[in-house]
Amino acid sequence: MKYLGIDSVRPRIAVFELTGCEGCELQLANKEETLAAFLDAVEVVNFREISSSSSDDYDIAFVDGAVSRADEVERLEVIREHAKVLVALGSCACFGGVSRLKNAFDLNEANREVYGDRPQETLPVRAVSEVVAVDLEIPGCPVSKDEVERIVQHLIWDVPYHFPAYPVCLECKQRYTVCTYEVGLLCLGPITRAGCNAPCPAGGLGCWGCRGPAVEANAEEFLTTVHERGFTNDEIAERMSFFGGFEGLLP
Amino acid sequence: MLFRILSRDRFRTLVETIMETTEVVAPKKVGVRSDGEPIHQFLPVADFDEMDLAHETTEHSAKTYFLPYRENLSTYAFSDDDWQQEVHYRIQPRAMVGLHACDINALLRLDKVFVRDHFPSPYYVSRRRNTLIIGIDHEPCEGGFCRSLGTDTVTRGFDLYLTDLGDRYFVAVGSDHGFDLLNQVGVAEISDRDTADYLEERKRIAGLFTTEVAVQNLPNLLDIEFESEVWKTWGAKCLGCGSCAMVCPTCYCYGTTERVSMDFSSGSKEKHLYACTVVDFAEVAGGHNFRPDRSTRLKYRYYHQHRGFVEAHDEPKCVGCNRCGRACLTGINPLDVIHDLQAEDEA
Amino acid sequence: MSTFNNAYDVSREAEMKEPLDFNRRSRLKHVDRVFKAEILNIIHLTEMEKLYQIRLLDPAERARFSFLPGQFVMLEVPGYGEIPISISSSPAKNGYLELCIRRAGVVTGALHRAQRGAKVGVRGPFGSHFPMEEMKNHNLLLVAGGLGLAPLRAPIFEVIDHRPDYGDVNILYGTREPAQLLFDYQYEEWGRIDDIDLRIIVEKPDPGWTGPTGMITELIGDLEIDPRRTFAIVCGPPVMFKSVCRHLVEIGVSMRRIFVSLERRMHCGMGKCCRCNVGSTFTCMDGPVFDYWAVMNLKEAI
Amino acid sequence: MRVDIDVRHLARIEGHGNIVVRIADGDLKEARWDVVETPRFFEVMLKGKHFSAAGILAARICGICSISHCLTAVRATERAFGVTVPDAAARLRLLAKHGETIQSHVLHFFFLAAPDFLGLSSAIPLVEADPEVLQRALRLKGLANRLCDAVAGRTTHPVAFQPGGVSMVPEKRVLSAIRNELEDGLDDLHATARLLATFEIPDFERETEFVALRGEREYPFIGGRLVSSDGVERAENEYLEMTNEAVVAGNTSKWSSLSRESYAVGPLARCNLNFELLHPEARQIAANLGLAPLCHNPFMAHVARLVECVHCAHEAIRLVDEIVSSGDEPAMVAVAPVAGEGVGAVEAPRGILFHHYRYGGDGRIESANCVVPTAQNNGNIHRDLPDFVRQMVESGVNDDQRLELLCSMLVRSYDPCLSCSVH
Ligand SMILES: Cc1cc2nc3c(=O)[nH]c(=O)nc-3n(C[C@H](O)[C@H](O)[C@H](O)COP(=O)(O)OP(=O)(O)OC[C@H]3O[C@@H](n4cnc5c(N)ncnc54)[C@H](O)[C@@H]3O)c2cc1C
Ligand code: SF4
Ligand code: SF4
Ligand code: SF4
Repeated sequence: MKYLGIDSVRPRIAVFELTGCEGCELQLANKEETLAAFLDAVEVVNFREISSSSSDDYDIAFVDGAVSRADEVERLEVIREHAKVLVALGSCACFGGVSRLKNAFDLNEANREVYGDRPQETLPVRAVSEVVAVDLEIPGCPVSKDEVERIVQHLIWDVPYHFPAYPVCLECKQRYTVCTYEVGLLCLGPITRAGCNAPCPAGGLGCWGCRGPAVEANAEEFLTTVHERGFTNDEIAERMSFFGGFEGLLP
Repeated sequence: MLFRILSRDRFRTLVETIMETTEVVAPKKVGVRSDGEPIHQFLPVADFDEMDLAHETTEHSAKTYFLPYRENLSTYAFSDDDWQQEVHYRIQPRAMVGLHACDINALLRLDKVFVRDHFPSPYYVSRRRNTLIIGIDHEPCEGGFCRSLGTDTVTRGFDLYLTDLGDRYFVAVGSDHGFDLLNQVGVAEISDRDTADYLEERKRIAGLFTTEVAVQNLPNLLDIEFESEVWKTWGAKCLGCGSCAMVCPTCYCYGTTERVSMDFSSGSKEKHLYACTVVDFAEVAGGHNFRPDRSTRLKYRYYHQHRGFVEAHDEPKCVGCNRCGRACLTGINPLDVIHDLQAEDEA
Repeated sequence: MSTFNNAYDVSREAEMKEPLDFNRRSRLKHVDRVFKAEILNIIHLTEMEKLYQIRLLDPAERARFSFLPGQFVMLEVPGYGEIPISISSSPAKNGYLELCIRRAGVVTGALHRAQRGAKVGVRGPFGSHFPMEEMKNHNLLLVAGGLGLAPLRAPIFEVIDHRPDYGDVNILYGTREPAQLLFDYQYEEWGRIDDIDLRIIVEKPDPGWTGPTGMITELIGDLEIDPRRTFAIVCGPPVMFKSVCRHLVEIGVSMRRIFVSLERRMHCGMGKCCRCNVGSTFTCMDGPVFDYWAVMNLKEAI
Repeated sequence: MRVDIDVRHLARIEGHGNIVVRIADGDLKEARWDVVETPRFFEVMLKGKHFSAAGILAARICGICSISHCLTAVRATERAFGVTVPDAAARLRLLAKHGETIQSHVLHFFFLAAPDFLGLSSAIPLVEADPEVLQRALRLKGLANRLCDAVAGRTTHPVAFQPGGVSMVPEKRVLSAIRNELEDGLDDLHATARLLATFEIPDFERETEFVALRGEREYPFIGGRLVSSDGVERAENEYLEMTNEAVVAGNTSKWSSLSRESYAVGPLARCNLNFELLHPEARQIAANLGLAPLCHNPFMAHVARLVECVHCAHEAIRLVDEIVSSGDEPAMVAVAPVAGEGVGAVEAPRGILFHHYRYGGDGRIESANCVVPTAQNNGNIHRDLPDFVRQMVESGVNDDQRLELLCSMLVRSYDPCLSCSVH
């Protein structure tokens, strides 16, 4: 394709998974209407989950999942060496995700509970950026394919993409969802970064903060207002810790 | 203005006839608050009984049917290192039933910006002209201060406007289109008794509007209290979530973004409504932000409502529906903010 | 029975069928339709700035297109975005525009990669302009800092095209470093024109620099300005134009005769998106050119 | 003859597992299937969680069958509290379940399994080689995803299912639109059956015990009795007596066993144990493709998946019709936590899935256990391998590459989901 007098290149992309549920990788195969075009715009050279051929020569590496074992640290370092652009895909890769909940427990005891006297190797969960340098982070549990597409487009053609700076509420309101606070339920929407189109408030769950904090989230006032509504610090902290994105902002 | 009497049955016939060919949007009950109060929204209805015209207010205004939250402004087809632009306007007719006076007054204010001001917007004009509006008289909503803004009554901007007289509606006819529709279902001329009942009902309703806030001095006051602590106090509470602007019937500011298709064969320029309280509203390339703190951003929301708009269009942009006040989780609402400013001024 | 006998099609309105013209602010028109234009030449000015010479493709549109110095256009790079850019060329050249663009982000980045021949879109012209008529028979003081020289070129060309109508012209231009000086190939010409005096200053000289060094205010001090006979235009970053304007007011130039060009975020150019709104003022409609008195009243302006 | 197969991180399956096969001097020395996926300790993370979080957290065990995990967690919770969900909710849950089953099976068939039969390394070359097949895959997957989106709130990690029922009821007109798509989807499924008929399914049988839910009147998906093809029958609560999990060396996944060393769950097990409950059209397809109970060829799971897709599409149509013609009944009941235990059993796409929670009176989980389909299958895959290698070698396969491919295909026929199995 040629535009503005410039020929565009087809970047070689690779996808790797660490500790996670692979839901984010599944999203890469979603949005069926544009999947063929997506696969045409990039050259997938390494994506074990869907392809048995592989190569170490790639431009963009997507890494999903958190880091929770020594071999993952090694793999990640190799990936970092090969990749021109390393993208952390999903809340696990960006913040540690739900796996981070494990860090609250004694790992030896956890091991004993699950594996009895045959413990498995495991480390406290870390985000990808806590191990190697990351160029771009796409949060979400799971990520939205639309956002992935836009970021890939951004990487190929330099077309604009900005993560929304505003909180989930704005998108939630645009969906006409009845605010969960009206029915007395907790929601992290006011402090969470939008971009997901607010499915969880619409589903009656309220937002659980999977995308991490919005730009300059007003956590202080948020806490005041949810306290006034009868929610306790424990409840709020529990919710804010769920996906690992709010470290440092917890009550 | 012409007035007619429409029986309840005929009104049902009227709406049902419209529904046969045209999308009808009306207040619909969508949930129940923890305190047991129903929640209403303007939504498409497929059936007369899905409408709830006894609604106190709707959580969102009817704005999105005229200024959609997201709207495609133009599309581009790319090929051979070149592009062609295409622009389309919505021409799908729609009827909106159950708008209150404030909602219609809000449209009249938007008309000033998008129809009568410089650079009228064909997108807005086509939606407005393709929308039939049937309004209805009502009792005041909680916290609404429309009376102070003169928006508790309305005399234009609709096709039909109903006042419920129990067994029948007293109808103000605002357009030839409305007149034609009435004649198709059959209406009666008004009798003296109808007029008397109507005036009585109007008097009763008018007496119910008691929430007051003085707005006449605001343009000046906002300048005088520009550096006021009031802004810091209220600004600290702002979550920057944009909920106020999303539900407001007259907030219209927006941003544009462009998208391309995954094969770069087409692109579009999309408009999306924005909010002046959002952190990057006034940020420019290089990262400079003209309004870096919450209090300035909040202040400018009021500044636009009650000063800027007044200078440009001789009346405040706000219609006093208090939807923003109800939507704000931290309790920022125009009544209290304005009272505080005025108190500051007197102190 | 049909509720709507005819759906209303706004594009059938007579006004909408007239040739597109943004100079008539109060007519219904295809406000989002762009004039298609071609990049004729790209002139490298500095590492960050390039000058784009563009031409509207349609001859009729080209003939109709006119603007006044100080106005800007919304420049569209389809797929990338639309940005406000001051017109930096002579108003005498219908439909040929020069735009001086600094690489600052996505759209400007795309433009910097674009090749000669690429097609872009133009809407406009928009905004207020410098009062060239009023300025006639007066001395002009044109002060530019950095990229501020771009919007100043239109009035400079206007003066050159109508040289006898104006009095003495002083152009003061300052940048941080010599490498950032824009349009150096034109200084020679401007400086040689009768009664146009061009002075340039940089903050941080490099070894080859022979001119004066320091802030632009230092150049003003050396000038003889007759406050009653002078109009001033000051373009540049806020810190710079504030101090220059203050100085001019001190020496007695009327605030209504000092003009600045403001920048704000803009998404429409037509007073709709509110991104450039400052209280009651739309930078895109009431500005970008303001006199200093108006700026003082904007409160937030600077 | 000497064969050394060492597949590290087998491709086109979910998660990380290794195949090792060694034949020296014509003797099979070793044939192993090892799961090396990183453990996440979900059972530990679930501890202390409020019942409202159970389904949300459990969904994250698996991105592909998150709806099943969520529904199982919610069911276990409801059974602990003695809550019965309204019919309206049960219908919607089942509808979402069908969406997930179709989505997962279609994904597996076209993207993970078919490339082996078409001689490709992945489905990507289909973009050019056979766009019609790819488009069909995308239509079917898209349709299933839209169904999940509408009913579960999104395709992955549902938002609509909470203890007590369903918190978001889809609009009827959205469901009606999807119903039309489902009708068209059936045509695509028939075309897929014709494609599958051209695939060369390896001829391999090993006598296996199959475990699944047993439906009474309907093909089972959510809850019911647990049965095995060796005649064991248990109640949902007695799942531990069916699964008998054990930790094995070199594996982060546990293995299960019942009457024999290992057993199998999944579409083939379900079909084998509930064949007569399938929709007639699904049974017809099974017959056309040579699937009849009891089938002991693990590769026939490909057929079973397609058969289930046809069944689910028909069932989804029937459910949509029921929902559209029903009134606006409540889809949620209030839930009051009580101290107690509950087990939920659900047929996830890859087989029977159990969650078991013990709750304290405060509505927080005291202990949790999850037994996941692939964990039950892993032992069986491992035991299939040596027999399979032997049979293949006997039938004349003698080069490493071919044998490696066949072994990989054997593992893939189970559609293992390893991150799920390790959780
Ligand atoms: C009246 C006016 C005249 C201007 N004239 C010139 C000129 O002659 N030469 C020049 O180089 N620059 C000029 N600018 C600044 C120029 O518009 C910005 O540098 C440009 O918008 C940056 O766009 P971007 O996409 O590259 O940057 P990004 O940071 O990627 O911007 C993204 C979007 O933000 C908005 N935006 C960001 N910065 C600005 C800004 N400063 N002003 C308005 N909108 C912004 C735009 O909508 C843009 O599309 C002018 C600005 C204004 C208001
Ligand atoms: S439900 Fe949550 S995201 Fe939506 S408006 Fe309310 S607080 Fe914001
Ligand atoms: S609403 Fe909240 S929890 Fe749900 S997807 Fe968005 S950010 Fe994540
Ligand atoms: S500012 Fe608030 S009260 Fe005024 S019109 Fe908007 S939503 Fe209503």
